[in-house]
Amino acid sequence: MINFAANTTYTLPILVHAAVPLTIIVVYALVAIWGERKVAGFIQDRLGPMHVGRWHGWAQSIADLLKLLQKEDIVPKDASRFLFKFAPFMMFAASYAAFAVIPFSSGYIGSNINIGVFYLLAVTSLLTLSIIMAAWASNNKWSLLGGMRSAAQMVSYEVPTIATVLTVIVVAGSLNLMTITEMQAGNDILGFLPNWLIFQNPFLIVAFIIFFISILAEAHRVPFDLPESESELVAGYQTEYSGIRWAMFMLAEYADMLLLSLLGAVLFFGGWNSPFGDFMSGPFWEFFWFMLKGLLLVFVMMWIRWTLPRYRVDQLMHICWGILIPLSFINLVLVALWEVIF
Amino acid sequence: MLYVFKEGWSTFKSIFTGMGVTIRHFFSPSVTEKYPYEKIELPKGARAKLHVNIDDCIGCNLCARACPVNCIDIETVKATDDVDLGKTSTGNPKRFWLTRFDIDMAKCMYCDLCVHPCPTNCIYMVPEYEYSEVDRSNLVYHFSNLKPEMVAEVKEKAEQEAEQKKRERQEMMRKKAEAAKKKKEEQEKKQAEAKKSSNKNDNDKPSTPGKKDS
Amino acid sequence: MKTPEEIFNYLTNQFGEEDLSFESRDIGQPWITVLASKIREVSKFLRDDSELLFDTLMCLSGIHYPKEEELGVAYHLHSTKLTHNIALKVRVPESKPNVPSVESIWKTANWHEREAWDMVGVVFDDHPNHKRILLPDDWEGHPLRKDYVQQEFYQGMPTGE
Amino acid sequence: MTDQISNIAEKREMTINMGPQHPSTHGVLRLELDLDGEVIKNTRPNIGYLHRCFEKYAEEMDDYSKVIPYTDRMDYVSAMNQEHGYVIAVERMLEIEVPERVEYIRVIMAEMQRIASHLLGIGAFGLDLGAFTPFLYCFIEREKILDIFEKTSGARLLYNYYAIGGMIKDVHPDFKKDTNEFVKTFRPKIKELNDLLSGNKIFIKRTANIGVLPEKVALNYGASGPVLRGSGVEWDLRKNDPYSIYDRFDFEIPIGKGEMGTLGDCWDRYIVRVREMEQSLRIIEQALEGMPDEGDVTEGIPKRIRPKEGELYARSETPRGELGYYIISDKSASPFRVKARAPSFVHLGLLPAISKGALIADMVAIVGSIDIVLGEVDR
Repeated sequence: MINFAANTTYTLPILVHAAVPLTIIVVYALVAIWGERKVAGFIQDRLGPMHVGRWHGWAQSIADLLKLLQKEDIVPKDASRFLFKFAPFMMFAASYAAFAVIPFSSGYIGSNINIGVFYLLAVTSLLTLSIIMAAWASNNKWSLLGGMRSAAQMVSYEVPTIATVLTVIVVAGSLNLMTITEMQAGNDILGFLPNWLIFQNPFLIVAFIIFFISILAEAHRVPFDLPESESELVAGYQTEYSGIRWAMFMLAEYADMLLLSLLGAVLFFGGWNSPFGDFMSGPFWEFFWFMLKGLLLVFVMMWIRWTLPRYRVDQLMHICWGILIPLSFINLVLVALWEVIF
Repeated sequence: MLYVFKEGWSTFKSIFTGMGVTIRHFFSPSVTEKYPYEKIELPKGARAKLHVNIDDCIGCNLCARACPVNCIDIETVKATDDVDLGKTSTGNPKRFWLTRFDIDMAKCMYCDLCVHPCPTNCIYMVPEYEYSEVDRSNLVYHFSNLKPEMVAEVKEKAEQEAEQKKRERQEMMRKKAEAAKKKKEEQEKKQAEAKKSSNKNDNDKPSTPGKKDS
Repeated sequence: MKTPEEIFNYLTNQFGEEDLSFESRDIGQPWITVLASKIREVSKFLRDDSELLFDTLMCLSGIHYPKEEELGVAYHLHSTKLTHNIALKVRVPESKPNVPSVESIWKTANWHEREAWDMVGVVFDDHPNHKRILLPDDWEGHPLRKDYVQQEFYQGMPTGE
Repeated sequence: MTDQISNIAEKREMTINMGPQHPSTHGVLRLELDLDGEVIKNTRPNIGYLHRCFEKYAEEMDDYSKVIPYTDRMDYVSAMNQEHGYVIAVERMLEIEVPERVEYIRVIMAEMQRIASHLLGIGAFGLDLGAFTPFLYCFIEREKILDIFEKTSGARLLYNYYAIGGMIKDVHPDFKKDTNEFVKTFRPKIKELNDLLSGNKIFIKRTANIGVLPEKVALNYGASGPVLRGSGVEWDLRKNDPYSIYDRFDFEIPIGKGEMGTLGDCWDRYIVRVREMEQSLRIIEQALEGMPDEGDVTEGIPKRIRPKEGELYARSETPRGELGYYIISDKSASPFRVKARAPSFVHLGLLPAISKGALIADMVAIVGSIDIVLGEVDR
């Protein structure tokens, strides 16, 4: 047991390590919320926020955040007070903690543990718990329905996510995200393609598609945004939340989206490796490439969100249990066979 | 199994078609009008606010009667004989002082029904839409251009004149009645005299009541 | 396709002369006045007879006749197969405004009858859910009666301006 | 809270209030749902939150023409059609003919309004199912129609443009040009809408086989308009009981065929609306061609409206179905009784019949597919 207060030699590096992902998350969330509104605006032939901060309304999410901070913190009379207040923070903590094992560049990773992927998947499962907690504590029927949907959805979709991650691990042979990234360096495939896992094995393309669909569901994005589907369940588990607690949910959700996208980038698109070999490499550029890949996936998620309607809860379950899970396991076998043969 | 693949393929196809549509829109220009900075001009007949050209109003009350929600409140006073209010631009003579012409835009339902009956086309909608108010009573627009003292004066004058006219009329009536009475008396007198004289001449002449006057 | 007169004649063959009467005014459409107690039978016949086939009830309206102190219900029927229309009317005294419900014949009548009860105060016998529809359940009076006076307060709230 | 839990556990059923403040009840509709899990056991619609005493007002007005602005406010999404129904009813009572040009303007306006209303209905339906973007694309097109309306009548939503015996004023000089241009630009947009929404597999999965309304039930419940046509009944008052000059135009009645699932499901009702927009475009094109250029539209408006004693029920086809006005006149200047038979009112009545056994998400789809406007339901 380390006494943090007394031992500054430990505390300082821990605080720094904690601060880096937090800064990234907060800055990203502010940008992404603004960005999502912009993307939605452009797709819908609108402009999106234009007013706050002059240039294309860049300060809109900061203004929103300030507004949310000032809002009254309403706790329903019959709510379970402690759980109600605690749930949003737990949700944020879950997605924040998972960032510890994300290798942002060759020079920076929060904690280079050798079971990185395992840890990440385990920690993100807490999201489900916090959503159920929020839903139950709100004492609202719509919230409850949203919470139940969310629990069913996330538990189900964890299976194909893990199965596809397993596929990658079969190829990479490691649970350490840093190692997985490092082995994707170089441009050897067909002479110019980078050594990213998605290009190494044709079945990994299928794996990526399954993975992408699953993370859409895990991050509650359209067409799988049932827990908070505003036209059915008002706002799902967030119905009774307001002010900063609601902002916490929002932050956690966007963080989760980024986390899963970054995981996808690590597993399939070579993490922080530059697509041009040694050109534009180095710790800073690595960070740039990594974030770019993650944000591109986030953009695709947004693009899908503003195009599609949403599935119904039973169809969602059918897609998961009836199609994705069998397919991902078949795919796992095929990938393994490919690895053995070639 | 084949069915699943077929379904999956058509699902993906339709999703990509949809995403193609949205990405095309992503790069097409927006249709937004940045309202407080850019304003589009409303067409001429746009119904946004009622306006009364009070100089042309003859106080006929037709608009108030046409209004389904009674948002027009008009009070008129008949002009005294010594003032000439002139004519409207359409040539109708004005006979009334408009002591009150209020339109409650909070009540107005923009139906345009008051515009059409107006004989001088003095009430109409104008394309002016930025007139929200914090206090609802500010939405009552007073179109009458008479000053309060003027209103009082006009009213007093009108009352006086009305009274005078009434008095005159009464006087006239009285005079008329008197004259009629006088005439009657005279006639009766005459008749009596005539009777007297005719009694001597002819007893059978029927007596006619004094209705024959010049 | 039948004209209202033909429909009336056809109906009189089935039902007694005393139950039905054909009426029309200066303008507009004629209608058949039906004895209140017979309306359900007549309706059922109108719907099921192969030469009439009135499969839809377009409209059901409650009417208040203040002079006669009567309430009326007007039924407008039409047939999508034979494309003819007919209007039926029932008159009942204000003191005993009971009319048999035709909900079992045309389901449209369910809400329309509730509305007629709500607005005019016609009581429909055997209606499965005889409640007010547009106004709150504890509202007083029936607004579309000509002698209606609005209650001043509803649950402590003033109802006037 | 423990009480509630044990209650739910005992009954296995939960009663939930959908509305009056709910994002997808299209206004202030309250649905009491008895749920078993997410499966709906029973639906009880509660209406009346938007009751504005239309019928009482109509009887209190001292003039038949003063009722017209109130008819606008019944179905505020298709105000032109509401006015059309009312004016033809009163014109029939007065037994007056309206000039040719007026009839053409009326038809064009009504059909444009039908497109605008269907656009809103379709867009909102997509929105209910989670597709936000088609809603705004529909709005862009709808705005163009409203611009044309605004140029002519001066208002964007509640026009009060029809008058008894004519129109309140003549159309804008640009009217023909604008409308032609709109018709031309709108056709490709329907295809785009089909790409984005109608053909989308997720959308089809959400709507096909949901809320099936068989033909017999539809007729028995008095359904009309796209809801009835979605069930495969070829019934359109513009064709079957022509009013105005609809008998002069060549157009088809699109009906549901059960292409994606069962006949009479939500998708059928939806696609009928999409195809109806195309037919409306055809009518508009023909009407623009046949419209006389000259003619005073206001000359036919009678100074004094005082029908003889009598009553009639006049119906017209609005975007939502059969709109009927039952008017009784007692020789006075104000109507003795005006009853509006609103299609949405009837359609909402059949909601319990088609929503049994559906999920909450399906309920949203069903409410969206019958396309109700609460202003018309509550009047």
